[in-house]
Amino acid sequence: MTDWLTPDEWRAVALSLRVSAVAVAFSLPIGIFVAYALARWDFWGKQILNGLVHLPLILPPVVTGYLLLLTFGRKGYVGAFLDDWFGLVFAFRWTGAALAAGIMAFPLMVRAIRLAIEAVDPKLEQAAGTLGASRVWVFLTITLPLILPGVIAGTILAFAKAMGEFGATITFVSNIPGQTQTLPSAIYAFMQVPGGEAQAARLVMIAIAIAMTALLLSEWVGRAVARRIAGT
Amino acid sequence: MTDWLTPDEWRAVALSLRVSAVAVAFSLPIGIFVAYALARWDFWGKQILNGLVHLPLILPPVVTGYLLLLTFGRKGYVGAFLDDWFGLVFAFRWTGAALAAGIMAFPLMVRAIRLAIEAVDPKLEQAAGTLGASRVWVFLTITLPLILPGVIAGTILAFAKAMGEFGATITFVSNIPGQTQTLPSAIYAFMQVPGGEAQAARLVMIAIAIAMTALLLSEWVGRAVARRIAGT
Amino acid sequence: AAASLKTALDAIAADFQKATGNTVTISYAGSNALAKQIIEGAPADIFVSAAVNWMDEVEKAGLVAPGTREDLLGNTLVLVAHGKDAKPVEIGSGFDLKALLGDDKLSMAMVDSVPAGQYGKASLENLGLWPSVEASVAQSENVRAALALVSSGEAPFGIVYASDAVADDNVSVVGTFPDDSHKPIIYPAVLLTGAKDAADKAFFEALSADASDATFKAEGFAVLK
Amino acid sequence: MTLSVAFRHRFPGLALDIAFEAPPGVTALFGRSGAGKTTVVQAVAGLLRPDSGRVTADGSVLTDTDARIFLPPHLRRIGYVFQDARLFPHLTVRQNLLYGRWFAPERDGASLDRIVAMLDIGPLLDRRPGALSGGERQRVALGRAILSSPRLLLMDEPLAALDEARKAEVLPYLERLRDEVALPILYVSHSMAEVARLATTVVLIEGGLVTAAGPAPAILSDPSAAPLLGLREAGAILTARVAAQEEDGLTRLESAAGTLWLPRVAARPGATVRLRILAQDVMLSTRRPEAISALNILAMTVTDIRIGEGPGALVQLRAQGETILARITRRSALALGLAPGLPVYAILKAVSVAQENVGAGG
Amino acid sequence: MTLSVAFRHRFPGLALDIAFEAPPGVTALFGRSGAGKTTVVQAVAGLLRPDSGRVTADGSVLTDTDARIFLPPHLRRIGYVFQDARLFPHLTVRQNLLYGRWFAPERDGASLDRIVAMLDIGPLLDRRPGALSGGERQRVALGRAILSSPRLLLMDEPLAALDEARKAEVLPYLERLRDEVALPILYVSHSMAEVARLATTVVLIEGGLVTAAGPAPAILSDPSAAPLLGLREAGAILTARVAAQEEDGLTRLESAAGTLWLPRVAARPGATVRLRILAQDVMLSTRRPEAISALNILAMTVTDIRIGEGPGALVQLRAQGETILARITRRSALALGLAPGLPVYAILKAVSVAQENVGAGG
Ligand SMILES: Nc1ncnc2c1ncn2[C@@H]1O[C@H](COP(=O)(O)OP(=O)(O)OP(=O)(O)O)[C@@H](O)[C@H]1O
Ligand SMILES: Nc1ncnc2c1ncn2[C@@H]1O[C@H](COP(=O)(O)OP(=O)(O)OP(=O)(O)O)[C@@H](O)[C@H]1O
Ligand SMILES: [Mg+2]
Ligand SMILES: [Mg+2]
Repeated sequence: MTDWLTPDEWRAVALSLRVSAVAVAFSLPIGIFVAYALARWDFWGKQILNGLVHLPLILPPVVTGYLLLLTFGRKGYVGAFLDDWFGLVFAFRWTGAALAAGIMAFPLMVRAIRLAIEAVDPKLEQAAGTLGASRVWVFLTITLPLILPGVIAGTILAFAKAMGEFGATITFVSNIPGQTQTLPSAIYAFMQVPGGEAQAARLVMIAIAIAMTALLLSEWVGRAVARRIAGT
Repeated sequence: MTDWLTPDEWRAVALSLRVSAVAVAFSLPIGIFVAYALARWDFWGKQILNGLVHLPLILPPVVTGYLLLLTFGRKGYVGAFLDDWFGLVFAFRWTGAALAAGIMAFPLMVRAIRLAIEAVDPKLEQAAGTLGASRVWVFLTITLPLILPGVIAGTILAFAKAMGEFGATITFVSNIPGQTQTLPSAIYAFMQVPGGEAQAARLVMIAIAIAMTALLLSEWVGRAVARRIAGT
Repeated sequence: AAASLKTALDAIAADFQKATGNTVTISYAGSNALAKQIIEGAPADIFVSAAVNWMDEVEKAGLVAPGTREDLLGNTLVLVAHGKDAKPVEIGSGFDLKALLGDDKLSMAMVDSVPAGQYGKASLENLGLWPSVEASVAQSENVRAALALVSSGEAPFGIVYASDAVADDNVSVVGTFPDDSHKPIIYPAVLLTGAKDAADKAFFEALSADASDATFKAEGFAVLK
Repeated sequence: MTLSVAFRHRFPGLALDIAFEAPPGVTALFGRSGAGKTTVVQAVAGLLRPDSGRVTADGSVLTDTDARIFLPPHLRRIGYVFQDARLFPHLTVRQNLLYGRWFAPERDGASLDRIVAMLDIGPLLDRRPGALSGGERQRVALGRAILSSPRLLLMDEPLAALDEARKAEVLPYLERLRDEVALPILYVSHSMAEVARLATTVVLIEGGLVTAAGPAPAILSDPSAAPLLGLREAGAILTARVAAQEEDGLTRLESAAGTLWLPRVAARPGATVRLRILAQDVMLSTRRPEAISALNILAMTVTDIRIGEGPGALVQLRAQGETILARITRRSALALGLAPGLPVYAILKAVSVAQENVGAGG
Repeated sequence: MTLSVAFRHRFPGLALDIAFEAPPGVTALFGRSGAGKTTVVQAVAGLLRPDSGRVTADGSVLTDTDARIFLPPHLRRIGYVFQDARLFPHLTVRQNLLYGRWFAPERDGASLDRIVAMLDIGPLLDRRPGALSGGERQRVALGRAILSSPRLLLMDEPLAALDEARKAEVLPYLERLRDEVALPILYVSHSMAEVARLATTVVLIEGGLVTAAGPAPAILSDPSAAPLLGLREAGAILTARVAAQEEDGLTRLESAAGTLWLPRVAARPGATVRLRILAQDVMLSTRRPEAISALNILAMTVTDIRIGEGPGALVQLRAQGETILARITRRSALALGLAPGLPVYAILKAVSVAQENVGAGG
């Protein structure tokens, strides 16, 4: 098994997994919050926020990567600030790859969760309110469990997207084997040389296998959750 | 207004709009069907279909583009077949760009619609059945109107994605001005030459403006629909 | 044609159009994508590649009109630094690139797949610098992205084509890699077998015309003939 | 149309084994909460696929698990008024009402205007279900099912959310459906008054099993069924002919047991009506009472006395083949020396027979 | 606790202008479908923000549109049994029941076991709401609200989906909540029997307006309110003391109007109970009747006769300050020569006073 992948390739696989997992884990709470805000609140700038969330979908990934570079790079405003105050560096680190993947996957995650929130019957939330639950508790005990299928869908979409993300990642943190070389970067590299297709195909298979496993898992969990809610 | 874009650029804008619109229009019925099948039916190979739908998300776009080239290119099996029997050519045509955009946007569309279908109360569909509506009629008169917010969300996600799609498109149908040069391809071309950033930025602005307009429109329609369903 | 030729080719095509009335349609993309498309039956008449190996692929597929392959352009590899007026350095075997970099990255195009990266790696190997900097190399999707890293200050130094470095105000060329440290950088051009039109031939010839030479040179390319 | 239902189904916590025949008319399913009434109705509608069993309507098979036949709901032409209205939220009340019309083979069913007037939902027609009160929703659901021109109507507690006045308006309409349109109805209700008034057949369900089934008069006047039905609701059904509408607002009725005066019964002279006489509304006397406000005094004979556990006694009386029940205290039964064969006078107040307990004869 | 409600709200189709005070005890909201009962309850719960108005409980302001005060629902500590149960689908029945517990300040409210036993939902505890019948769902909703230890309970037709037997079990419990826990209750119901049994105060709502409000005995025995309440439901409330439980299952009660025997009343000798005597269950005689099964014969005096449009007459009787109503036919009233001041005998069957019409005194 270890034979047919070079150590660098194994490292790319491991890194892709780590980057995607971290990207999803960090963006999930933010995604739920933003989705809730977009679904339920009315506030100034709501459509601006909505547009911002969708931006990574609209822009060519390279542009997103370039903008990330300008903002979160060490010379960028936000990047410099984070570095100075928290010692948090994104440039040329796997953290940067996770940031890029997270941002690219964000619109997909938010939309799925938002749809789920919009489908929750506010009457149930009202009922919880009359039983003494504050807004936060209502969210945690009623809304969140009821939107779990949507959260799972959003998570798997985001994970798949993160696993496949390439354009923004390579533009932002480039491609340093073992540090920022994700599976898609490795695949891309092979596609660039004549006759590299076969090599690329091996890596593509691995990417597919990982993503399919995650997908099946999510379907399975999603079904279990849905069955619980349906009550039988 | 016409001054600050070259005719080729205007053509890219128009083409992008056309490609995205056609991609969304054609994939919408298929997307609804696939989403319904995944949400409601149990059949052999369901998880394979599910995986296939997600594939474009997982793979680097370049790989998807290359696979499209191999399959739908004039020498590809499907491409040759379609050309011989229906005179339908995708390779290096705007139709191919639409195909690529549609396929790349497909997972987003399907997931949004599927979430909406899963949220429809089957009890309402049962009620329609007892009133004499066959499955198809139930779908058209009950399910479809109730999932409209999800369909709108899926459509806008797909449209945004189609507007931003680049990697698969340029790999599949290349970047021929007036024929396959979409806005993202044009942006890419500018990004590739020294000093092209300002030019690219102009085009990025246009892409953002178009997508934001579509987004606002969709929010507005979605709200109107949701208000109708809430019944007040 | 390779995307890096856009500015120059657009100008030449515009002149050609003005002169002959024939419209030229140019598709700019990565050489690899273009080559694959041509092999898969793209309706192209002329192919200008940024990489020799992809042109070889097309030729192997028998799609090049016999006798039309010529090395159209050349380029030089330069070391760029962030900032308008960075100190020039002497690039040779004694050049301590690693010390110059410190903990920072050297920005290059992908060293195993993208031509600019391949040439750069070869140069560094020939100069004996590769082992010391290998771990510090940040590889980008293409030369432009590599340049962007230097331009934004993310990486202090980068290795790019001279043609890319000309227009960027945020970088300065601090050294040129000796031509003999890597295989010659060549942009081959061919007339493809699909080209039947006389206009195709005319434009192919226009590419190597004197008028075009100036345009290419202005963009930092070397004209080979 | 005769509906024949026989099936078994197993839920965690309840095993159903149901078998009954529903002849034309109204068949009432009566039973406690959780007994399995809704489950039966769902099996008939085709919304539940029973573990095993057969459901046929006039011989045509709707469900037959042995033969692997399961007619889908939309081909059964069975109207269903759900316990939870299940209105379509995206359609207006009018669209909800007319929904079934699109699919009904003929268009000569009840007219929209008539149903709307009867259910008093005219002002709601352009609203959506989200803006309706609980009772309004249930009324629209009722109208929607009726307007789909079904050949069988299933009603799961359709009147539970309605006030008495509304009930009083809707019940005669259901009677007309039963009698004029000859629409068979399967009716689930907790209200014995509704059941007694409408039902031609009664099916008692307890814990998933049918404990009694048969013609309504027989089941309802069977003293042994009384505990099941609830003592308060014990009573008998008397058939009478309308003799005359008298000018002080009373109606004179002739029954085999004697003459009765009741507050205005909405039927033409000559028509036959069913009167439900609650056992607890009947007083007994061994002497003909005088100077009393009760108008209806029937001479009858005691045929049966059941003394229960409590302080009460259920006395069955007969006269000319008609049966009524009287519920009195054990103390009174002893004091009056009641025994089978004893002639007694049954005293019944005219106003005791509530309007809802007078139904069109069927 | 005294609840004071006064607000205006405008729906397309209905303008509400509501004002009433609910003193401690049970306040019944009675009115036709669509009258605005649920809207009132929602305004009290804080689920509806009225266009203008004030809602206060014991002086503490819950809503005051002028002062821009609107206490959110979860701080009101008001239990709400919804017309549509609204159980949480993802929680088991047990988790639903205990949901309010997490947020209740003290834990000494009704115990889970007691509520579960009373509502007979023990076997359902581990199921989810999706697998419950309509009545089961409503029972769980009732339990959930009670277990949240509210300081005020809102009930929107909580018993409509329950059968008589269940109702008979739940009603005494609600009485105990009212009397022992002193939990004030706002109660919406279509059933006059429930209202008369439980309510200390009655508020009649018609078309968004309060048409009558006051102590239950006064409202329910006011002949002019009878048409509003439904003629069948007209009646009066008699207060009596339990004198003895006799060995044949009857209970002897002493009221100011005389001695009454009723089937076993569940109260200790000496306790005070409220009896609801339906006007239609009372017979009148000018002579003391003999050899009759009715045990309760009260000597009273006619104080008022109302002759309605129909064939009936409503006769108000008094004895020692207690009032009862009798509904007889106009024909009988004339035949007996009834007029104010005439002494008559009111005849009442022991079994006519249904169990549900006997409530703990309050
Ligand atoms: N999907 C299900 N899974 C498990 N048990 C169920 C399911 N549906 C119903 N039951 C149980 O089956 C029994 C019968 O349910 P059903 O709905 O037929 O009762 P019902 O007679 O209509 O009662 P009600 O008068 O309260 O509506 C109930 O105890 C209920 O809990
Ligand atoms: N959101 C709303 N928008 C418009 N009208 C409404 C809305 N909610 C209720 N109504 C109307 O207000 C009136 C009162 O409704 P409410 O629910 O208070 O009635 P109710 O007395 O509880 O009736 P029921 O006994 O049928 O439940 C009804 O006519 C109803 O149609
Ligand atoms: Mg039921
Ligand atoms: Mg209501």
